[in-house]
Amino acid sequence: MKWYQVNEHPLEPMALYETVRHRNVGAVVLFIGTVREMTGSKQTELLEYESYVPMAEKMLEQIGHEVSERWPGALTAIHHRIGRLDILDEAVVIATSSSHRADAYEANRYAIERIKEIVPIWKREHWTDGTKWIGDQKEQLPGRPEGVTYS
Amino acid sequence: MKWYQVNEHPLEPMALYETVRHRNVGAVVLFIGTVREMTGSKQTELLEYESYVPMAEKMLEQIGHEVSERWPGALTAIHHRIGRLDILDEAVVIATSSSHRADAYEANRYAIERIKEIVPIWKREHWTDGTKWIGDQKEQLPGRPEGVTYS
Amino acid sequence: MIEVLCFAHVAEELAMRSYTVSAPTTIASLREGLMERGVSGAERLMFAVNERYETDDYMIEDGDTVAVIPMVSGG
Amino acid sequence: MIEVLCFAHVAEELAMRSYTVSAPTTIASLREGLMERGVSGAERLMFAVNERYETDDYMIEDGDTVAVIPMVSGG
Repeated sequence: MKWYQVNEHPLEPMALYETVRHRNVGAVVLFIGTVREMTGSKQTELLEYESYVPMAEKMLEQIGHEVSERWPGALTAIHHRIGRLDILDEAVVIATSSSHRADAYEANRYAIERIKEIVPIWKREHWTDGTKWIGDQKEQLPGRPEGVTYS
Repeated sequence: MKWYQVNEHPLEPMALYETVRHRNVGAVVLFIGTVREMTGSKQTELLEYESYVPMAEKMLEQIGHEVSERWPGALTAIHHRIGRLDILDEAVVIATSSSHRADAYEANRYAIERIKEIVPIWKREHWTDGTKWIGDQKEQLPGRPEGVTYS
Repeated sequence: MIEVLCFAHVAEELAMRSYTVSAPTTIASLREGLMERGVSGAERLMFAVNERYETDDYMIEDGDTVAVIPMVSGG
Repeated sequence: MIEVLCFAHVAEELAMRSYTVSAPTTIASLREGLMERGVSGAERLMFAVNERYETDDYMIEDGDTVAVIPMVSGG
């Protein structure tokens, strides 16, 4: 099982769970992002995810390193699905483990926020009244996304 | 699948995950508490959980109600295992779901904290150098645990 | 009669899973009994009557089920 | 030659998944090219060279692979 993976296959949350378990883990947190139908009054029909896969997997691995620097001993595995996803399908699974629960929760939440900052994956919403690439117009500043440094 | 359950059977995280999913869920958080071997320099050989089961299941259900009052629309399912548990066994699984991730994370963490306050389940540590019921001597005040009110 | 259920270290120290007392009584009175029997931390124990937490002045009636609740440690 | 990869709305607006430019060049120069072709939000696009984020003054050499990175939206 790869720890960091981006591809078109259905996700397996329990496989990621098994990846981050070991004898001194007391807490595992799994985050599973699923495709939901309604956002306010807008109805989603399907989502389309596209990625620059080799770089995306590197960035996921970087997030894993950031986690283990911030929460020593914490482990992180992340799989993101791409392609066409229907309502209820799983788009991302993040598994974090630690000896104590506070770290597992915080590490997990950190990972999903970082995915939304630095991992080259793009989502196109297909609503009943049109389609749109999300995040394509505003907010981004040119340069490196915050916190990305190289050794 | 019961939403709130305390018994001796091995836990099934994915069954709880399925319980809290529906078409308008965008985020599911699972917490899985497992038996770890080392706590500092103390080595655990096994854990023994005991419960006042009917009341414990009622208290888990109350936690579910508290969650849905605090995070409207959030769903919670909780199973706690009791009896003799070995290293790596799962003691508790909490599944929370919401349309957005912040609520699913916060609801999940709230639930585990409340379990440790109000649910009549007791853990006995079997270390290599002795046994002890955890939480048996200090901190507790007589009366109702904080936040327990009846309508 | 009132049935009193015991758990964890209380059951262990008393070497009993339950005992019965005559109705009516109060939680305060049950607590005193446990102190007299030398149950450790008896002054801090919680009690549930019919699966609800109740406080020391609660009057327990015939047929009620009482549980002595040491500090919980699930999760 | 330098290969430039395009994704999401950039690929859609250009109707191309990739294009090539002559080496050497800079990210600033690629950005200008995208602005000229009318790519929306070109002034805010990020760029990666050989799968690392780099800034506008970065000098791109022969054989490098560049990716134009619109604001990400995974998760």
